[in-house]
Amino acid sequence: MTLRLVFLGRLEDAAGVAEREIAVAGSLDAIMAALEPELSAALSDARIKLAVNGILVTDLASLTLRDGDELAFLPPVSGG
Amino acid sequence: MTLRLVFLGRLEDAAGVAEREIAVAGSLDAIMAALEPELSAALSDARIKLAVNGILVTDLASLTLRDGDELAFLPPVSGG
Amino acid sequence: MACLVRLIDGSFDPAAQLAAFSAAHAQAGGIASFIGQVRAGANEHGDVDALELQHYAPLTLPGMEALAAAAQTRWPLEGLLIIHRTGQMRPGDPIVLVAAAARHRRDAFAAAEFAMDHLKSDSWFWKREKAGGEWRWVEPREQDFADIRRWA
Amino acid sequence: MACLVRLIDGSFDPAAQLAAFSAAHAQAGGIASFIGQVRAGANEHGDVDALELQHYAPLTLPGMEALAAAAQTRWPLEGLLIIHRTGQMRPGDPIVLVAAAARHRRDAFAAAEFAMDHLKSDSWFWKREKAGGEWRWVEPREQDFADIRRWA
Repeated sequence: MTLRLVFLGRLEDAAGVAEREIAVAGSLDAIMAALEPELSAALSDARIKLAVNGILVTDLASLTLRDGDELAFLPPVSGG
Repeated sequence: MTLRLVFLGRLEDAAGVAEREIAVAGSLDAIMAALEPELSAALSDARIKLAVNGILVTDLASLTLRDGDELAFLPPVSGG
Repeated sequence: MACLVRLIDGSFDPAAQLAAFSAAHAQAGGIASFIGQVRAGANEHGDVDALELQHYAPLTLPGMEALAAAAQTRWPLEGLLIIHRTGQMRPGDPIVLVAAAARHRRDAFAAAEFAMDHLKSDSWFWKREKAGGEWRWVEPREQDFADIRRWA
Repeated sequence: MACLVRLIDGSFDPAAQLAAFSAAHAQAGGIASFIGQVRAGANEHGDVDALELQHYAPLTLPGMEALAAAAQTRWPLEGLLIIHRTGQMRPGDPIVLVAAAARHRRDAFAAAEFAMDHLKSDSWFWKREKAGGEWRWVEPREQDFADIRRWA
Protein backbone atom coordinates (compact mmCIF):
# COMPACT_ATOMS: atom_id res chain seq x y z
CA MET A 1 0.00 0.00 0.00
CA THR A 2 0.96 3.63 -0.43
CA LEU A 3 1.36 6.04 2.48
CA ARG A 4 2.01 9.74 2.51
CA LEU A 5 4.67 10.94 4.94
CA VAL A 6 4.74 14.54 6.15
CA PHE A 7 7.83 15.95 7.84
CA LEU A 8 7.42 19.02 10.02
CA GLY A 9 10.00 21.47 11.32
CA ARG A 10 13.57 20.28 11.32
CA LEU A 11 12.45 16.83 10.11
CA GLU A 12 11.84 18.46 6.73
CA ASP A 13 15.57 19.18 6.59
CA ALA A 14 16.36 15.62 7.67
CA ALA A 15 14.07 14.21 4.98
CA GLY A 16 15.10 16.70 2.31
CA VAL A 17 11.43 17.18 1.44
CA ALA A 18 8.28 18.28 3.25
CA GLU A 19 6.27 15.31 2.03
CA ARG A 20 6.80 12.08 0.21
CA GLU A 21 4.93 8.94 -0.71
CA ILE A 22 6.17 5.52 0.20
CA ALA A 23 4.95 2.07 -0.83
CA VAL A 24 5.39 -0.35 2.08
CA ALA A 25 3.66 -2.98 4.16
CA GLY A 26 1.42 -1.33 6.72
CA SER A 27 3.49 -1.02 9.86
CA LEU A 28 5.61 1.74 11.33
CA ASP A 29 8.56 -0.67 11.53
CA ALA A 30 8.23 -1.38 7.82
CA ILE A 31 8.26 2.35 7.07
CA MET A 32 11.34 2.91 9.20
CA ALA A 33 13.13 0.02 7.52
CA ALA A 34 12.32 1.45 4.08
CA LEU A 35 13.71 4.91 4.83
CA GLU A 36 17.30 6.09 4.79
CA PRO A 37 18.96 5.14 8.12
CA GLU A 38 19.70 8.80 9.04
CA LEU A 39 16.06 9.74 8.50
CA SER A 40 14.80 6.71 10.42
CA ALA A 41 17.06 7.69 13.29
CA ALA A 42 15.77 11.27 13.24
CA LEU A 43 12.17 10.04 13.22
CA SER A 44 12.79 7.65 16.11
CA ASP A 45 13.60 10.41 18.59
CA ALA A 46 11.34 9.85 21.60
CA ARG A 47 10.17 13.47 21.53
CA ILE A 48 8.67 13.12 18.07
CA LYS A 49 4.93 12.62 17.90
CA LEU A 50 2.94 10.99 15.14
CA ALA A 51 -0.40 11.94 13.66
CA VAL A 52 -2.32 9.71 11.27
CA ASN A 53 -4.81 11.51 9.05
CA GLY A 54 -4.63 14.51 11.34
CA ILE A 55 -5.30 12.58 14.54
CA LEU A 56 -2.54 12.38 17.10
CA VAL A 57 -1.51 8.79 17.84
CA THR A 58 -1.48 8.11 21.57
CA ASP A 59 -1.01 4.34 21.41
CA LEU A 60 1.61 3.36 18.85
CA ALA A 61 1.25 -0.35 19.70
CA SER A 62 -2.32 -0.54 18.41
CA LEU A 63 -1.68 1.56 15.30
CA THR A 64 -3.24 0.15 12.13
CA LEU A 65 -2.38 1.76 8.82
CA ARG A 66 -4.52 1.76 5.69
CA ASP A 67 -3.74 2.52 2.07
CA GLY A 68 -3.62 6.27 1.47
CA ASP A 69 -3.08 7.22 5.12
CA GLU A 70 -1.18 10.43 5.85
CA LEU A 71 1.47 10.09 8.56
CA ALA A 72 2.81 13.33 10.00
CA PHE A 73 6.00 13.34 12.06
CA LEU A 74 5.89 16.17 14.59
CA PRO A 75 9.05 17.32 16.38
CA PRO A 76 8.88 19.48 19.53
CA VAL A 77 7.00 22.68 18.76
CA SER A 78 8.35 26.22 19.01
CA GLY A 79 5.54 28.60 18.36
CA GLY A 80 4.44 32.19 18.88
CA MET B 1 -4.62 84.24 56.93
CA THR B 2 -6.43 82.88 53.90
CA LEU B 3 -6.34 79.21 52.90
CA ARG B 4 -7.74 77.51 49.84
CA LEU B 5 -9.64 74.27 50.50
CA VAL B 6 -10.11 71.68 47.74
CA PHE B 7 -12.70 68.92 48.09
CA LEU B 8 -12.28 65.81 45.98
CA GLY B 9 -14.75 63.08 45.10
CA ARG B 10 -17.79 62.81 47.36
CA LEU B 11 -16.38 65.55 49.60
CA GLU B 12 -17.30 67.99 46.85
CA ASP B 13 -20.93 67.02 47.41
CA ALA B 14 -20.53 67.38 51.19
CA ALA B 15 -18.99 70.84 50.76
CA GLY B 16 -21.38 71.92 48.02
CA VAL B 17 -18.39 73.29 46.08
CA ALA B 18 -15.16 71.91 44.64
CA GLU B 19 -13.04 74.66 46.20
CA ARG B 20 -13.42 77.50 48.63
CA GLU B 21 -11.30 80.05 50.45
CA ILE B 22 -11.38 80.38 54.19
CA ALA B 23 -9.84 83.01 56.50
CA VAL B 24 -8.75 81.38 59.73
CA ALA B 25 -5.90 80.99 62.19
CA GLY B 26 -3.34 78.54 60.85
CA SER B 27 -4.28 75.17 62.32
CA LEU B 28 -6.36 72.28 61.10
CA ASP B 29 -8.47 72.47 64.27
CA ALA B 30 -9.24 76.12 63.55
CA ILE B 31 -10.34 75.21 60.01
CA MET B 32 -12.59 72.42 61.24
CA ALA B 33 -14.15 74.73 63.82
CA ALA B 34 -14.85 77.34 61.16
CA LEU B 35 -16.63 74.93 58.80
CA GLU B 36 -20.22 73.69 58.96
CA PRO B 37 -20.41 70.79 61.44
CA GLU B 38 -21.59 68.29 58.77
CA LEU B 39 -18.65 69.17 56.55
CA SER B 40 -16.19 69.02 59.46
CA ALA B 41 -17.53 65.57 60.30
CA ALA B 42 -17.15 64.40 56.71
CA LEU B 43 -13.57 65.71 56.56
CA SER B 44 -12.67 64.04 59.86
CA ASP B 45 -13.19 60.50 58.49
CA ALA B 46 -10.00 58.57 59.25
CA ARG B 47 -9.76 57.37 55.63
CA ILE B 48 -9.46 60.90 54.28
CA LYS B 49 -5.97 62.07 53.42
CA LEU B 50 -4.71 65.62 53.29
CA ALA B 51 -2.33 67.25 50.83
CA VAL B 52 -0.87 70.71 51.36
CA ASN B 53 0.27 72.47 48.20
CA GLY B 54 0.21 69.16 46.36
CA ILE B 55 2.31 67.28 48.92
CA LEU B 56 0.69 64.49 50.88
CA VAL B 57 0.76 65.13 54.64
CA THR B 58 2.13 62.14 56.50
CA ASP B 59 2.48 63.73 59.94
CA LEU B 60 -0.56 65.83 60.81
CA ALA B 61 0.85 66.74 64.25
CA SER B 62 3.76 68.72 62.81
CA LEU B 63 1.69 70.44 60.12
CA THR B 64 2.38 74.16 59.79
CA LEU B 65 0.14 76.21 57.53
CA ARG B 66 1.05 79.44 55.79
CA ASP B 67 -1.01 82.15 54.17
CA GLY B 68 -2.17 81.09 50.70
CA ASP B 69 -1.66 77.35 51.25
CA GLU B 70 -3.88 74.96 49.32
CA LEU B 71 -5.33 72.12 51.39
CA ALA B 72 -6.81 69.20 49.45
CA PHE B 73 -9.05 66.69 51.20
CA LEU B 74 -8.73 63.29 49.50
CA PRO B 75 -11.30 60.56 50.13
CA PRO B 76 -10.58 56.90 49.21
CA VAL B 77 -9.83 56.66 45.51
CA SER B 78 -11.76 54.66 42.93
CA GLY B 79 -9.93 54.85 39.63
CA GLY B 80 -9.54 53.12 36.30
CA MET C 1 13.79 52.72 28.34
CA ALA C 2 11.05 54.80 26.78
CA CYS C 3 8.32 55.52 29.24
CA LEU C 4 5.26 57.54 28.31
CA VAL C 5 2.71 58.60 30.91
CA ARG C 6 -0.23 60.75 29.94
CA LEU C 7 -3.26 62.10 31.73
CA ILE C 8 -5.77 63.41 29.22
CA ASP C 9 -9.13 65.14 29.44
CA GLY C 10 -10.33 64.33 25.93
CA SER C 11 -11.05 61.06 24.18
CA PHE C 12 -8.24 58.91 22.80
CA ASP C 13 -7.87 55.95 20.47
CA PRO C 14 -6.28 53.01 22.33
CA ALA C 15 -5.72 50.97 19.16
CA ALA C 16 -3.86 53.79 17.42
CA GLN C 17 -1.79 54.44 20.55
CA LEU C 18 -0.96 50.76 20.81
CA ALA C 19 -0.01 50.57 17.13
CA ALA C 20 2.42 53.48 17.56
CA PHE C 21 3.83 51.93 20.73
CA SER C 22 4.34 48.53 19.02
CA ALA C 23 6.08 50.17 16.09
CA ALA C 24 8.35 52.09 18.46
CA HIS C 25 9.39 48.87 20.22
CA ALA C 26 10.25 46.52 17.38
CA GLN C 27 13.13 45.16 19.43
CA ALA C 28 10.68 43.81 22.03
CA GLY C 29 9.33 40.34 21.47
CA GLY C 30 5.95 41.21 22.83
CA ILE C 31 3.60 43.78 24.17
CA ALA C 32 1.06 43.07 26.89
CA SER C 33 -1.68 45.62 27.23
CA PHE C 34 -4.91 46.40 28.95
CA ILE C 35 -7.71 48.62 27.70
CA GLY C 36 -10.30 49.69 30.25
CA GLN C 37 -13.52 51.10 28.89
CA VAL C 38 -16.77 52.41 30.33
CA ARG C 39 -18.90 49.33 30.69
CA ALA C 40 -22.15 49.43 28.76
CA GLY C 41 -24.88 48.21 31.08
CA ALA C 42 -26.54 48.85 34.38
CA ASN C 43 -25.48 49.29 37.98
CA GLU C 44 -27.91 48.78 40.88
CA HIS C 45 -29.61 52.09 40.07
CA GLY C 46 -30.27 51.45 36.37
CA ASP C 47 -28.47 51.90 33.07
CA VAL C 48 -25.22 53.81 33.37
CA ASP C 49 -25.49 56.84 31.08
CA ALA C 50 -22.18 58.47 31.91
CA LEU C 51 -19.08 58.15 34.01
CA GLU C 52 -16.86 60.90 35.34
CA LEU C 53 -13.31 60.60 36.57
CA GLN C 54 -12.01 63.36 38.73
CA HIS C 55 -8.34 63.89 39.48
CA TYR C 56 -6.25 66.28 41.53
CA ALA C 57 -3.62 67.74 39.23
CA PRO C 58 -0.81 68.24 41.77
CA LEU C 59 -0.92 64.54 42.75
CA THR C 60 -2.41 62.45 39.96
CA LEU C 61 0.13 62.71 37.14
CA PRO C 62 3.16 62.68 39.48
CA GLY C 63 1.66 59.56 41.09
CA MET C 64 1.30 57.87 37.68
CA GLU C 65 4.90 58.77 36.84
CA ALA C 66 6.08 57.25 40.12
CA LEU C 67 4.07 54.12 39.30
CA ALA C 68 5.73 53.85 35.88
CA ALA C 69 9.14 54.26 37.51
CA ALA C 70 8.33 51.51 40.01
CA ALA C 71 7.31 49.14 37.22
CA GLN C 72 10.53 49.87 35.33
CA THR C 73 12.58 49.09 38.41
CA ARG C 74 10.76 45.84 38.97
CA TRP C 75 10.82 44.29 35.48
CA PRO C 76 13.23 44.56 32.53
CA LEU C 77 11.02 46.48 30.13
CA GLU C 78 11.73 47.92 26.70
CA GLY C 79 8.91 50.40 27.01
CA LEU C 80 5.92 51.33 29.12
CA LEU C 81 2.86 53.34 28.16
CA ILE C 82 0.19 54.58 30.57
CA ILE C 83 -2.67 56.73 29.29
CA HIS C 84 -5.53 57.60 31.62
CA ARG C 85 -8.56 59.70 30.91
CA THR C 86 -10.27 62.17 33.18
CA GLY C 87 -13.56 64.00 32.75
CA GLN C 88 -16.91 62.75 31.51
CA MET C 89 -17.21 59.64 29.42
CA ARG C 90 -19.99 57.60 27.83
CA PRO C 91 -20.47 53.81 27.76
CA GLY C 92 -17.92 52.21 25.47
CA ASP C 93 -15.44 55.09 25.78
CA PRO C 94 -11.88 54.09 26.63
CA ILE C 95 -10.73 55.09 30.13
CA VAL C 96 -7.27 53.67 30.39
CA LEU C 97 -4.59 52.02 28.29
CA VAL C 98 -1.54 50.35 29.76
CA ALA C 99 1.03 48.68 27.52
CA ALA C 100 4.33 47.08 28.47
CA ALA C 101 6.92 45.98 25.93
CA ALA C 102 9.51 43.45 26.99
CA ARG C 103 11.79 40.79 25.58
CA HIS C 104 10.06 38.24 27.79
CA ARG C 105 6.33 37.77 27.75
CA ARG C 106 5.87 37.25 31.48
CA ASP C 107 7.63 40.51 32.32
CA ALA C 108 5.31 42.39 29.96
CA PHE C 109 2.19 40.79 31.43
CA ALA C 110 3.32 41.33 35.03
CA ALA C 111 4.18 44.99 34.47
CA ALA C 112 0.86 45.71 32.74
CA GLU C 113 -1.11 44.02 35.49
CA PHE C 114 0.92 45.75 38.22
CA ALA C 115 0.25 49.14 36.62
CA MET C 116 -3.48 48.45 36.27
CA ASP C 117 -3.83 47.25 39.87
CA HIS C 118 -2.16 50.43 41.11
CA LEU C 119 -4.15 52.70 38.83
CA LYS C 120 -7.33 51.13 40.20
CA SER C 121 -6.73 51.38 43.91
CA ASP C 122 -3.61 53.42 44.52
CA SER C 123 -3.86 56.39 42.17
CA TRP C 124 -5.56 59.73 42.64
CA PHE C 125 -8.81 59.24 40.78
CA TRP C 126 -12.38 59.52 41.95
CA LYS C 127 -15.14 58.04 39.90
CA ARG C 128 -18.84 58.72 39.74
CA GLU C 129 -21.54 57.21 37.60
CA LYS C 130 -24.77 58.67 36.30
CA ALA C 131 -27.56 56.11 36.38
CA GLY C 132 -31.31 56.68 36.52
CA GLY C 133 -30.65 60.39 36.00
CA GLU C 134 -28.52 60.78 39.13
CA TRP C 135 -24.77 61.00 39.76
CA ARG C 136 -23.33 58.76 42.48
CA TRP C 137 -19.74 58.41 43.65
CA VAL C 138 -18.27 54.95 43.29
CA GLU C 139 -16.68 53.51 46.41
CA PRO C 140 -13.48 51.45 46.13
CA ARG C 141 -14.06 47.71 45.81
CA GLU C 142 -12.55 45.22 48.24
CA GLN C 143 -11.36 43.20 45.21
CA ASP C 144 -9.18 46.12 44.14
CA PHE C 145 -7.39 46.12 47.48
CA ALA C 146 -6.94 42.35 47.27
CA ASP C 147 -5.47 42.79 43.77
CA ILE C 148 -2.90 45.35 44.87
CA ARG C 149 -1.79 43.37 47.93
CA ARG C 150 -0.33 40.75 45.57
CA TRP C 151 2.52 43.12 44.73
CA ALA C 152 3.53 43.99 48.30
CA MET D 1 -19.50 34.21 24.37
CA ALA D 2 -17.97 35.30 21.10
CA CYS D 3 -14.80 33.45 20.35
CA LEU D 4 -12.74 34.12 17.26
CA VAL D 5 -9.76 31.94 16.32
CA ARG D 6 -7.86 32.56 13.12
CA LEU D 7 -4.77 31.10 11.53
CA ILE D 8 -3.60 33.32 8.70
CA ASP D 9 -0.84 33.17 6.14
CA GLY D 10 -0.75 36.88 5.30
CA SER D 11 0.06 39.93 7.35
CA PHE D 12 -2.50 41.41 9.74
CA ASP D 13 -2.97 44.60 11.70
CA PRO D 14 -3.17 43.81 15.44
CA ALA D 15 -4.29 47.33 16.39
CA ALA D 16 -7.19 47.29 13.92
CA GLN D 17 -8.19 43.82 15.08
CA LEU D 18 -8.06 44.91 18.69
CA ALA D 19 -10.12 48.03 17.96
CA ALA D 20 -12.83 45.91 16.34
CA PHE D 21 -12.73 43.44 19.22
CA SER D 22 -13.01 46.24 21.83
CA ALA D 23 -15.96 47.78 19.99
CA ALA D 24 -17.69 44.40 19.84
CA HIS D 25 -17.32 43.94 23.61
CA ALA D 26 -18.54 47.22 25.05
CA GLN D 27 -20.20 45.35 27.90
CA ALA D 28 -16.79 44.16 29.12
CA GLY D 29 -14.97 46.38 31.54
CA GLY D 30 -11.61 45.55 30.10
CA ILE D 31 -9.57 43.83 27.48
CA ALA D 32 -6.19 42.27 28.17
CA SER D 33 -4.12 41.53 25.13
CA PHE D 34 -0.76 40.40 23.93
CA ILE D 35 0.91 41.20 20.64
CA GLY D 36 3.90 39.09 19.67
CA GLN D 37 6.08 40.42 16.91
CA VAL D 38 9.25 39.34 15.16
CA ARG D 39 12.00 40.78 17.28
CA ALA D 40 14.31 43.17 15.49
CA GLY D 41 17.83 42.25 16.44
CA ALA D 42 20.34 39.46 16.41
CA ASN D 43 20.47 35.86 17.56
CA GLU D 44 23.78 34.07 18.19
CA HIS D 45 24.34 33.79 14.43
CA GLY D 46 23.84 37.46 13.54
CA ASP D 47 20.99 39.77 12.65
CA VAL D 48 17.71 37.98 12.15
CA ASP D 49 16.53 38.79 8.62
CA ALA D 50 13.41 36.66 8.55
CA LEU D 51 11.34 34.24 10.55
CA GLU D 52 9.15 31.44 9.30
CA LEU D 53 6.38 29.69 11.14
CA GLN D 54 5.30 26.35 9.85
CA HIS D 55 2.07 24.66 10.85
CA TYR D 56 0.31 21.40 10.13
CA ALA D 57 -3.19 22.22 8.93
CA PRO D 58 -5.02 19.15 10.27
CA LEU D 59 -3.80 19.85 13.81
CA THR D 60 -2.90 23.52 14.23
CA LEU D 61 -6.22 25.34 13.92
CA PRO D 62 -8.22 22.60 15.72
CA GLY D 63 -5.64 22.81 18.51
CA MET D 64 -6.06 26.59 18.74
CA GLU D 65 -9.83 26.16 18.87
CA ALA D 66 -9.50 23.64 21.69
CA LEU D 67 -7.25 26.09 23.51
CA ALA D 68 -9.85 28.86 23.17
CA ALA D 69 -12.52 26.50 24.47
CA ALA D 70 -10.34 25.60 27.46
CA ALA D 71 -9.83 29.28 28.30
CA GLN D 72 -13.57 29.92 28.09
CA THR D 73 -14.25 27.08 30.49
CA ARG D 74 -11.69 28.33 32.94
CA TRP D 75 -12.57 32.05 33.18
CA PRO D 76 -15.80 34.00 32.76
CA LEU D 77 -14.99 35.81 29.52
CA GLU D 78 -17.10 38.08 27.35
CA GLY D 79 -14.95 37.41 24.32
CA LEU D 80 -11.72 35.82 23.21
CA LEU D 81 -9.67 36.52 20.11
CA ILE D 82 -6.69 34.47 18.92
CA ILE D 83 -4.97 35.35 15.66
CA HIS D 84 -1.76 33.56 14.71
CA ARG D 85 0.32 33.99 11.61
CA THR D 86 2.12 31.36 9.61
CA GLY D 87 4.59 31.70 6.79
CA GLN D 88 7.51 34.06 6.36
CA MET D 89 7.78 37.27 8.32
CA ARG D 90 10.23 40.13 8.68
CA PRO D 91 11.50 41.85 11.85
CA GLY D 92 8.73 43.98 13.34
CA ASP D 93 5.94 41.95 11.72
CA PRO D 94 3.18 40.82 14.07
CA ILE D 95 3.07 37.06 14.72
CA VAL D 96 0.29 36.65 17.21
CA LEU D 97 -2.51 38.60 18.85
CA VAL D 98 -4.45 37.31 21.82
CA ALA D 99 -7.18 39.41 23.41
CA ALA D 100 -9.55 38.51 26.23
CA ALA D 101 -12.53 40.63 27.23
CA ALA D 102 -14.01 40.17 30.69
CA ARG D 103 -15.98 42.03 33.33
CA HIS D 104 -13.10 41.52 35.73
CA ARG D 105 -9.59 42.56 34.89
CA ARG D 106 -7.81 39.59 36.43
CA ASP D 107 -9.85 37.10 34.42
CA ALA D 108 -8.93 38.92 31.21
CA PHE D 109 -5.22 38.97 32.08
CA ALA D 110 -5.19 35.31 33.16
CA ALA D 111 -6.97 34.11 30.02
CA ALA D 112 -4.65 36.08 27.72
CA GLU D 113 -1.56 34.78 29.48
CA PHE D 114 -2.90 31.21 29.52
CA ALA D 115 -3.55 31.37 25.77
CA MET D 116 -0.09 32.79 25.04
CA ASP D 117 1.69 30.20 27.18
CA HIS D 118 -0.12 27.41 25.33
CA LEU D 119 0.45 28.93 21.90
CA LYS D 120 4.17 29.08 22.69
CA SER D 121 4.79 25.57 23.90
CA ASP D 122 1.69 23.49 23.33
CA SER D 123 0.48 24.41 19.84
CA TRP D 124 1.48 22.98 16.49
CA PHE D 125 3.94 25.54 15.22
CA TRP D 126 7.55 25.18 14.19
CA LYS D 127 9.72 28.23 13.91
CA ARG D 128 12.90 28.91 12.03
CA GLU D 129 15.00 32.02 11.75
CA LYS D 130 17.20 33.27 8.97
CA ALA D 131 20.35 34.90 10.32
CA GLY D 132 23.70 35.36 8.64
CA GLY D 133 22.12 34.13 5.42
CA GLU D 134 21.13 30.75 6.81
CA TRP D 135 17.86 29.27 8.06
CA ARG D 136 17.94 27.48 11.42
CA TRP D 137 15.10 25.80 13.31
CA VAL D 138 14.39 27.23 16.74
CA GLU D 139 14.27 24.73 19.57
CA PRO D 140 11.70 25.13 22.36
CA ARG D 141 12.94 27.09 25.37
CA GLU D 142 12.92 25.63 28.87
CA GLN D 143 11.26 28.86 30.04
CA ASP D 144 8.25 28.11 27.83
CA PHE D 145 7.74 24.76 29.53
CA ALA D 146 8.07 26.40 32.94
CA ASP D 147 5.45 28.97 31.87
CA ILE D 148 2.92 26.36 30.83
CA ARG D 149 3.35 24.25 33.95
CA ARG D 150 1.79 27.08 35.96
CA TRP D 151 -1.63 26.20 34.50
CA ALA D 152 -1.54 22.47 35.27
